[in-house]
Formats: sequence, structure tokens, C-alpha cells
Amino acid sequence: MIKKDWLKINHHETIAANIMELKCSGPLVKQMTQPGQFLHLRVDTSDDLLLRRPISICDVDLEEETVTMLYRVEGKGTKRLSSKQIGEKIDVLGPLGNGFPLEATERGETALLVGGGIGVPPLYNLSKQLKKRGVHVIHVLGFQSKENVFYEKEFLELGETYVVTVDGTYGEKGFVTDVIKEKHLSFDTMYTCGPTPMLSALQNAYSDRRLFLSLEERMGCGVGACFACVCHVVGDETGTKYRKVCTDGPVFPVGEVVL
Amino acid sequence: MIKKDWLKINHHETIAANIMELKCSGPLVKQMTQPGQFLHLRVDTSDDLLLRRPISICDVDLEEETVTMLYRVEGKGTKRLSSKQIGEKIDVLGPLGNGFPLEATERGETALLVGGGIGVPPLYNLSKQLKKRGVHVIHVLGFQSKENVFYEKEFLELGETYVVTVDGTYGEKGFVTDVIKEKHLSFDTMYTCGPTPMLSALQNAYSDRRLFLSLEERMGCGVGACFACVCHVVGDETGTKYRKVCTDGPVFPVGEVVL
Amino acid sequence: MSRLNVELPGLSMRNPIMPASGCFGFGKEYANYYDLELLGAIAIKATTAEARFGNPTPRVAETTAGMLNAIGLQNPGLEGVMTNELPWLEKFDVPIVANVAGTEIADYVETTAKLSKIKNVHAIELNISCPNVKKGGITFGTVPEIAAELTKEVKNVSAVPVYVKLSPNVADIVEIAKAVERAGADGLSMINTLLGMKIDLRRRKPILSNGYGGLSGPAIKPVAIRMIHQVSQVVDIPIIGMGGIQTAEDVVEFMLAGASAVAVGTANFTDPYVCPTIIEELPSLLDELGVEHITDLIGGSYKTCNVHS
Amino acid sequence: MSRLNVELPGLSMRNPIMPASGCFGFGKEYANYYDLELLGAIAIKATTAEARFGNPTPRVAETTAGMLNAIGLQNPGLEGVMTNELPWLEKFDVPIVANVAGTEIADYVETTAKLSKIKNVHAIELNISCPNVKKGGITFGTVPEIAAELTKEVKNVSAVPVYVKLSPNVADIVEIAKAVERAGADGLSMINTLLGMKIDLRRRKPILSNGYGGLSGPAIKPVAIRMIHQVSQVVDIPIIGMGGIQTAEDVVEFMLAGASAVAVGTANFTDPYVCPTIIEELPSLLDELGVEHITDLIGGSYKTCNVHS
Ligand SMILES: Cc1cc2nc3c(=O)[nH]c(=O)nc-3n(C[C@H](O)[C@H](O)[C@H](O)COP(=O)(O)OP(=O)(O)OC[C@H]3O[C@@H](n4cnc5c(N)ncnc54)[C@H](O)[C@@H]3O)c2cc1C
Ligand SMILES: Cc1cc2nc3c(=O)[nH]c(=O)nc-3n(C[C@H](O)[C@H](O)[C@H](O)COP(=O)(O)OP(=O)(O)OC[C@H]3O[C@@H](n4cnc5c(N)ncnc54)[C@H](O)[C@@H]3O)c2cc1C
Ligand SMILES: Cc1cc2nc3c(=O)[nH]c(=O)nc-3n(C[C@H](O)[C@H](O)[C@H](O)COP(=O)(O)O)c2cc1C
Ligand SMILES: Cc1cc2nc3c(=O)[nH]c(=O)nc-3n(C[C@H](O)[C@H](O)[C@H](O)COP(=O)(O)O)c2cc1C
Ligand code: FES
Ligand code: FES
Repeated sequence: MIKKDWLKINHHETIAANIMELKCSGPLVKQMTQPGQFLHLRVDTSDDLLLRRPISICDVDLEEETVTMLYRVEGKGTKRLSSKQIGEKIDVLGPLGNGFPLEATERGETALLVGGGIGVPPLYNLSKQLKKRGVHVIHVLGFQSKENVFYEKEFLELGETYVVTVDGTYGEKGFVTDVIKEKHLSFDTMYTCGPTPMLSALQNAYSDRRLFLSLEERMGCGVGACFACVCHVVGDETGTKYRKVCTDGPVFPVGEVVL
Repeated sequence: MIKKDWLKINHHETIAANIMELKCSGPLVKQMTQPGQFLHLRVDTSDDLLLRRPISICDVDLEEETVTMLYRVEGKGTKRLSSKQIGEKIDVLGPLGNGFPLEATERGETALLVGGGIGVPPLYNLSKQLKKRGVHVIHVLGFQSKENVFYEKEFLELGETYVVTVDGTYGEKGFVTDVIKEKHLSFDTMYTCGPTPMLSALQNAYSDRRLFLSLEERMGCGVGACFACVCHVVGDETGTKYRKVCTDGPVFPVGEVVL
Repeated sequence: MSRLNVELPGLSMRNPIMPASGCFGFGKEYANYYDLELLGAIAIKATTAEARFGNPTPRVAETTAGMLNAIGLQNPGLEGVMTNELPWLEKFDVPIVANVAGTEIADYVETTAKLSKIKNVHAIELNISCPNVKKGGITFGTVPEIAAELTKEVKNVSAVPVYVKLSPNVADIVEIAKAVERAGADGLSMINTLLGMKIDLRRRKPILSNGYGGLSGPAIKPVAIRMIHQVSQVVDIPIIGMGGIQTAEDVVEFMLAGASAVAVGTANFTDPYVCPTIIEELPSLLDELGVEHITDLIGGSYKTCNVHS
Repeated sequence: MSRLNVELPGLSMRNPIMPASGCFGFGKEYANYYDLELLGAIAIKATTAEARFGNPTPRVAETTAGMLNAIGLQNPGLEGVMTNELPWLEKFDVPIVANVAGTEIADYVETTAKLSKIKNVHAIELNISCPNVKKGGITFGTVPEIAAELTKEVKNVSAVPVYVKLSPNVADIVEIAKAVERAGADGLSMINTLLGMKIDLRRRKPILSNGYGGLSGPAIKPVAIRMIHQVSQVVDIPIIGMGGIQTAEDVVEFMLAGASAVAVGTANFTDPYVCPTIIEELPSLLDELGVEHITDLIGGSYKTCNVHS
């Protein structure tokens, strides 16, 4: 089974402030079946940037063998990635990690998908797949400000969608947790991805619920070999137990790892 | 006066085995008036290749503001350069150094231009300019093998041209010095550029003639500041005198520097 | 007819390529990518007497043509390695180099005594870049006498050859190398990482939670080549070379500098297939260079007798 | 209102940027590119008592994100520098740092005594990365006692403040730094190049005719940052930081690590305009980081009092 290949860029454009949408295709896409998994991208072949960049799978079209990624232009690597043109190829390793468990939610149940900023992308394919399984999906998407909002329309097409901005310039004002409370959103399962403070707030509020959190950590290998991305295990007295975000995660059930 | 600019690539193609012809344009070209000067190219902006590559000016069109360079794909830098596409821009510093003295040859006199391999390119614009001044030009161009021969037609248009290959697969067989002797080529001035063994052979044979040699040396700065490219001065007993290839050269009159 | 095999103390390698310690875990992960028997050997992650979690994250940072790591020797401890990791590796016919770390001599001795008796451990690699708690935190690898003492004690108990892995953070690598050779080392591994740091401009804090970390990758290759060139000419024991290797050309450069085999670290992260790719590319590179057997390259930058020209 | 000026012993700099010694000749060449008065200071090429031709060529080699040089201290000698180079620089209102090298203490003393009395020389930078012929070739900069002795002798004769330029090729940079501080150094320059090597695979010979050379460029930046971070916290004299600086961000990183000013070396070769470009970009970067005056950055990675957050 191939695990690394050169995918061809079909589409590459800015969809919000500093947020790019990247679509590329190749046979490797056939394996990208689990929402919440990530790809490890080599942004180019020059030797000044050695490490790959982990980017979540936002959506896949298995027929067309096309994968969509959304990324924020942050540092050196994503800046360089953003200059890639349609037709160029990009070295993709993956899919990697364990994604969101679809089977945790039964047909007819309600899943609340809560995303923060650049944690929103992996929820999109998750929502699509849950919906296809007959799950009722609700989305709460948090952003800094109006200019950072993306994919609202796409999520709306799948189900109820609340957009929240920290500064109130678009949608509700505040944090995702505020909206969940104010709107009295009820759910059977919550799936979330976003900045650690957001994950912590959700974990504290819903630790007794079916909650799955997708974590972020700086990575070396992305495949479990280098021990760069470990986190502690909840309740481990020895302090030596760990989970690797790259292979055991990035998605963990609430209560398994220390955020 | 600008000394460094981004030139736009207009043309980029292979013209012989591993030899590329690169044409690019921009206002900087206006300054490239002296044949034998060189440009210092930054092949790309990634940080793994820090040093610029010295490449001779092969030809210029001052009206069109276009410069032609011919280069051999050798190592990392020229390999990366060879992947640049038409329309891309390239960071060019120059023109640098002291080129061939046109005024050393009077109208009506004969100049013999002797090039070896990738030393051939700077002779092309030199020949054009000499011819324009009413100088009779003869070219002797040496290459390894048939597949390496380039620009024969271009030189033929300017004057008598002898091509020599080491293995005899094209033109005369042997070295440039053989041809000069066998054909009894007579000249008032000789201008030459090529590998050091060729320059040494010419220097030994014609040290009493008007002879100008273009040297090659590994460079740091290309502007005279780092002392990477120095050579000893002929007859200097102290051993501390020097010339810098990048600024005093690359062209030196015979007898000035130690090859 | 093999042109790539290399015979070193304890290690009968089908080619000179092994993944470097700490960059390949205990092999399980990369076994999903290719057959581990393609490799010349495998250097497994440092083992300490007790299990360790290591440093808080972030543990890695990228630098220009390099990376910093401060994993902090996370490992399951001697017991864990012996019961869970090494038995799993038994199914592969490839020699294992067990990297051993510690904070005092007794740790190294205990770990080596036990690990070296495991069937598939063919050599011990002593990681002497660790600070010695008993000597006030001085790194074992920076003081010749301490490095030698450690080597001697470990050699006393080891059932297999011992390679001492030198730290490049010293003024005189030759002195250390000679000291550990005299103390009985069967080989050297060089180099370990250079101590470095990167600061986050906005947070005004080091990116690594540990502050400093080890610099690896192509950035350090010239330092590795220089040290191997210096050391290989004055010791009689073989050197496993490492530091920034990414390609078959890099392997040749290390061997010309004086290495008898090499280890590939950081490059595994850039390309998980880098080791088998290098191994595949070596024969045609040897052809191009007119070299019959890869061992003809060893020390070729100073041994004139080997040059075909 | 200037936000960039820095006051150091002997050096009243309009901004913290100076070209590094050896990478800027004696200023003449880059004066064709821009007005040298834009610079905070200029560190001129190492001067030795006698004129030197230096090493045979090739003298430079490129490595990944770095370069090796073995110029061999080519310079016109004390007399030449005093009669031809320094007078030419007088027309620029910019402080000159005269880099001094030698092979024994007497050389350094002689050169410093004379150079430091020249009007536009505002500081001496002692290049202690040279081998000491009298001590069997041991590099001055690797033994604290020798470095201290040299510093003391030079301080005795210098008419201007003395910055000691430390070699990074040591196990314990802090020890050397403290020793030269105690011996009277007014400041430190760090770091000089790391010793490295590159081998030509086809010729089987080092690319540099000298064999080894000094590694500079972004490859070594993490080592420089780490050493400055270590040293600046334990000495009371200012540090001129260098090693791979290419951008305004790099300058900020060096100052957060503890440098009070910086020098830019190799980057001049990549871009002759790099120094003025950095100087131009600094104010907007300070704005972005919420820093009023550039000196507020100094040591910001460990001095919490300076952080605006
Ligand atoms: C499992 C996972 C999924 C992710 N999915 C997405 C996504 O879909 N879209 C998106 O925009 N971002 C995503 N991120 C974050 C993304 O990886 C970083 O923004 C990116 O690596 C930054 O690289 P850079 O070159 O811009 O920054 P640099 O600062 O140049 O990066 C330097 C190094 O730090 C690492 N790094 C820096 N920031 C982060 C971070 N936040 N998380 C992990 N490593 C980091 C880089 O990977 C690189 O190794 C994800 C991260 C993880 C761990
Ligand atoms: C004044 C001058 C004019 C030149 N004109 C031409 C020309 O018109 N066409 C052409 O093809 N070549 C020319 N060269 C040679 C050309 O500069 C080298 O072939 C080129 O730099 C090799 O770079 P690389 O990246 O392919 O090799 P690498 O091996 O990756 O280069 C590594 C480093 O070594 C330097 N280097 C390697 N070989 C040479 C060399 N032969 N001369 C100088 N530096 C070298 C590179 O510049 C670089 O700094 C000229 C050289 C000089 C000095
Ligand atoms: C993430 C990481 C972890 C490492 N862990 C160890 C280790 O446990 N023991 C050891 O001796 N060296 C360790 N090293 C050093 C490598 O084995 C190797 O010596 C060094 O990285 C240089 O090689 P490279 O440039 O190919 O990575 C580690 C290096 C990295 C990058
Ligand atoms: C070509 C070259 C010549 C150098 N010459 C000297 C010198 O004469 N004296 C000195 O103290 N340092 C010298 N150095 C070291 C630099 O001043 C600087 O310390 C080092 O290169 C690190 O900075 P960088 O990475 O910005 O180049 C030289 C460096 C280079 C690249
Ligand atoms: S990134 Fe290497 S173990 Fe997770
Ligand atoms: S290349 Fe720097 S002086 Fe010539």
C-alpha cells in the first residue's frame, strides 16, 4: 500500500484572510477515508525546510481522487506552500493518525461539531460522513473576526450552523462555549477541533459526555517514531505513560489524555 | 545606479548536452556593455543555497534589454536554475568584473577568439562587438565531444570558425592549440576563456603576444570584499601581492597573474 | 555479489546504512513503510535503566536546514525494551545496535550488562552526550577522562562490542576519541547533535520547552565530516558516521571522510523511505565513481592508495 | 527620535547592525552599493602584524544553508591597513571595529597598540580563533587561561575598548566568556565560525585547498543563539551577536537571546544590500512586536521585566 505520493494541485485560492483552500489529486486519495486524519506535507524539495507540515483532511472526493485541505498561512512553510501553482505537484505522506470515530454516533442521534479557527476544516468531511449515516449534525464554528470566517455556506448545506466571532463582527459574539449554552444546543456526541484553550473549556464543561477532541502538537516524524508529539495520560501516577498525537491521535476521547 | 535586479525569463532551453540557453530581460541589462563581464545569479530564494553563481554574459540586446547566458548544468545551483520557467524572475547582481578590452585591437586587425567548453559563451558578444569595430574575427571553439558543441552557427555568422572536439566526433580532433598551429592561424590579439589547462597552454605558447585570458575561481561575494577569488601576481617575490578574479578580472592580460 | 556489505565489530551489515538512534523508535513504525531487512542495521532509541517520559512539549523546532530536538530520552526503560521492543524485532534478520544512556556510570553499566545479553543486540552504542549528575552535570562526552572511565566500565560488562557515540560540543574531538579508544571502545559513532536554540519572537520564549535542544540535519554535516576526517586518521577503530545524511552522495562523502558505515537520522522525518532509497541508489553511484566495493571508499579523502583516477 | 540606536563601549551606533569582519573587506566595495553611514558600525577584515596572502584557492565552499571559508586571514598587514584602508574610511561618520588576529600574543599586542590609536578605530575585536604557534597550535580561544592572558595583554595596550570574539568550537563557552571578562574585556563578539569540511566526491579531496574551513550562515544560527543565551546571562559586558543573520527577524532573535548589537556576515554575499534592508525593516517589525526601542529586546528571552504582553 502506498503511503506517500506526489499529488497534483488542481485548485489553490484564498478563501478568507490568510486562509487558503488547496485541492489536489492522485491515487493516494483513495485511502483517505477517515475524517480527522491528517496529511503530512513536504512544502518543497529545497533543504532549508526539513520538516513536513501536518494539515488535516478537510474533504475528499474518492471518485475523483481529490482531497481538499484548508490551511492558514502562518510561518515559512505555509507561506511557501501558498506560492504553489495549479499543475505543480506536492509530496504528501498519509493519511496519518486516528480520526473521528463515526460509529460513536448512531443513526438518528445528534452530533454537535465544534470548530475553532483552523480547527474547523477536519469537521467538514466528518459532518458529511455523519450525515450520510443518518446522523443529525449541528455546527458551531468559532473565528477571531469576520475576515477569518470560511466555509459557512458549505456547513450550512449539511445542517444547522452557528458562526461565532470573538469580536462579534460576524455571527454571534463570544466563544463557541457561550453559543452552545445560550442556544441550548443538545447533542448525543460532540466532536471538536481547535486551539487548546477551546478544547480545555469544552472538556471541562462536557467531561461526562461523549466527546472527542482533536489535538495539535509540533511533530517530527508524524508516524510515531520520534516521540516529539506525546502527551500525558489522565490518571497516570507514574508519569511515564503517554499517547502520541500523530499515531494514537490526533483525535482522543475526552478523559484519555492531559490537554 | 542599480546593480541588482529581478530579471524576467523570456526563453530557457537546452541547446546541447547539459547546456542551457537562458534569456532574460529588465532595465539592469542597459548596464551590460562590456563583453567578458559576468552576472552573479541567485538561483532561488530558499536558504539552502546561499552563494550566488557567476555566469558570463554571452550576449546582450540593449534595445530590448535582454541578456543571454549559456550555462552548463553542473551541481545543485545550476540544476535548480535549469528548472526555472519562462515568466519567472531571477535575482541578478551585476554586471561585475572587468571584461575583455575591445580597444586592444585596432580596426583592420585580426582577433583570434579561443574558447573551451563553457568558456565559449563570453566570446560571443565580444566577437560581435569586435566585428562592429571593424576587427577581423576568427574563432576556435573546443569541446569534449559532438554532443557538447553549441553556438557554431552563431559564431560562423560573425566570421571564420573552427570547432575542435577532444574525441574527434565533430570538427577537428584534438585541442584548440593543435588547430591554431595546424591551420597556421595568424592574429594580432588573442582573447580566450576556458579551463585552466587550456589557458596555461595558450599562455605558454603565446606569452609574447597580445593575449587576454578570462579566469575562473570559486567566489564568495563576487564584488571584491571577501578575498575568496584571489590569484598571485607574476614576479611578486613577497608572495603577498594579489589580484581578485571578481573585480580585477575575470579577464587579465597575459603575464599579469599566476594561473 | 554484494558491493555494499560492511563488516564491523559485532555488526555484519548487508550495506552501510542504519537509521540513527532516536529517529526510528524501535523499528515498528517504519516497518509499515518497508521491509526492515533492507537495512544494514538498526540503531534503536536510547534506553535508560528506568522508564522516562522525557521533556514537556514542544520537543522539536525547525531551523534552517536543521531541526532542534529535546525529546529528553523518553523510553520505556530497560525492562520495557527487553520485554516489548527487542522481541518484536527478532523476526527481522538485521543486527540491532542498542543505544544506552544514563545519568551516572552505574546506570550505563546496568543497562549495558542486561541489554548486551539479548540475542538480537549485536552492539551497544554508548550515548555519552548526557549530563553526569554525579559530576555536577558535566556532560560525560566533553571530558576525556570521564568518557574513558565510562567506556571502561561499560566494556567490562558488555557481552557485545561497544561503540561510543561522541558529542560534537567539544574543542578537541580527537582527544576524546583517543581516550575512549584507549579505554577499550570497539568503534565510534559520530556525531551526536550540536547544542542549539531557537526563540519565538512573539512569545519571547524558546520554542522548545526545554530551552536548548540538539541540532541535527544537513546544517551540521560539514562539522560531522570534519570531525570524522580528523578522528579516523588517528584511531584504529571504525567509525559509524552521521549528521545530516540525506542522499547516497552524502554517504559517499562520509565514507571518504573516514566513516566505515553511516546512520541516517533527521532525513527519515523528511522522507520515511530515505534509507531504502539511499541503499537502492548506492550501486549506480559507485559505478559512476568507478568504485567496486563500497568499503574502498573508506578514508578515501586521505588514503591515496584507493583512488582510481 | 531614534528607536534603533545602541550605545556600547566605544561604539555609539545609530542602529545595532554592522557587517561582520571578513565579510565586508575594508568597506570600499560595498560603498559602491550604498551609503556606509547607514550602518551602525563596520567591522573591518582581520589585520595581522605582517601582510598575508592567506591560503591557496579554492577558499570557499557552499554547504547546505551555510558556507565554508578558509581565506587564511589575507590582509595588507598593519602598515597597509593604517596607510591605505583606515584613512579612506575616515570620510564616513561610522565607528570602525578593527578585527585583530595573530599567531602569538606579541602579534596581537603590536597590532592592537598601533591600530587602537587610529582616529576612526572605535573598538578592537580580538579574533581568538587563531592557532597559537607558541603553544603548539592550540587555538587561543579554546583554553580559558590562554584566552584570558591574551585579553589582558591586549587590554594593557589598547587605546579603545576591546571586544573578544569567541570561537564556538568549545565544550563550555561560558567558561571562556567569564575568563575573558575577568581579564578585562569590554565586550564579546560571538560567534566565529564552526570548523567544518566538505569533500569533492569525484576528486576525493576536500573542496577547500586548506582542507578545513569555517562554517557560517543560517546553518549555525541555532548554535549562536544558544551560546549568546548562555553567556549573556552570566557576564556583565555586552555581546555583539552573529552567525547566520539574514533578516530583521533574525536580529530580534539575537537580541532576545541577549545580544546588544549584531553583525551580518555571509548574508552580504547572498545580497549586497542586506544590511540596509534589515535596518529599513526593523522599525515596522518593532511596531509589530510592540517594542518601543530596540534595546528593550536585549535579553528578552529571559528578562521577564521587558515583556509587553
Ligand atoms: C494534526 C494536525 C492537523 C493540523 N491541521 C491543520 C489544518 O488543517 N490547517 C492548518 O492551517 N493548520 C493545521 N495544523 C497546524 C499546522 O500544522 C501549522 O500551522 C503549520 O505546521 C505551521 O507551519 P508553518 O511552516 O507555517 O510555520 P513555521 O513556524 O515555519 O513552522 C515551523 C515548525 O513548527 C511546526 N508548527 C508550527 N505551528 C504549528 C502548529 N500549530 N501545530 C503543529 N506544528 C506546528 C511546523 O509544522 C514546523 O515543523 C494542524 C496541526 C496538526 C498537528
Ligand atoms: C567569472 C566566471 C564566469 C563564468 N561563466 C560561466 C558561464 O557563462 N557558463 C557556465 O556554465 N559557467 C560559468 N562559470 C562557472 C559557473 O560559475 C559554475 O559552473 C557554477 O557556479 C557551478 O554551480 P553549481 O551550482 O552547478 O555547482 P555546485 O557544485 O553546487 O556549486 C557549489 C559552489 O561552488 C561554486 N563553483 C562550482 N564550480 C565552479 C566553477 N567552475 N567556477 C566558479 N565557481 C564554481 C559555485 O558557484 C557555488 O558557489 C563561470 C565562472 C566564473 C568564475
Ligand atoms: C528526534 C531525535 C532524537 C534523537 N534521539 C537520540 C537518542 O536517543 N540517542 C542518541 O544517541 N542520539 C539521538 N539523536 C541523535 C541522532 O541519532 C543523530 O546522531 C543526529 O541526529 C545526527 O544525525 P542526523 O543529522 O542524520 O539526524 C536523536 C536525534 C533526533 C533528531
Ligand atoms: C569569508 C569570511 C571571512 C571571515 N573573516 C573573518 C575575519 O577575518 N575575522 C573574524 O573575526 N571573523 C571572520 N569571519 C567570521 C565572521 O565575521 C562571522 O563571525 C561568521 O561568519 C558568522 O557570521 P555569519 O554567519 O553571518 O557569516 C569570516 C567569515 C567569512 C564567511
Ligand atoms: S511526530 Fe514523531 S512520534 Fe509523533
Ligand atoms: S569573490 Fe569575494 S573577493 Fe572575489
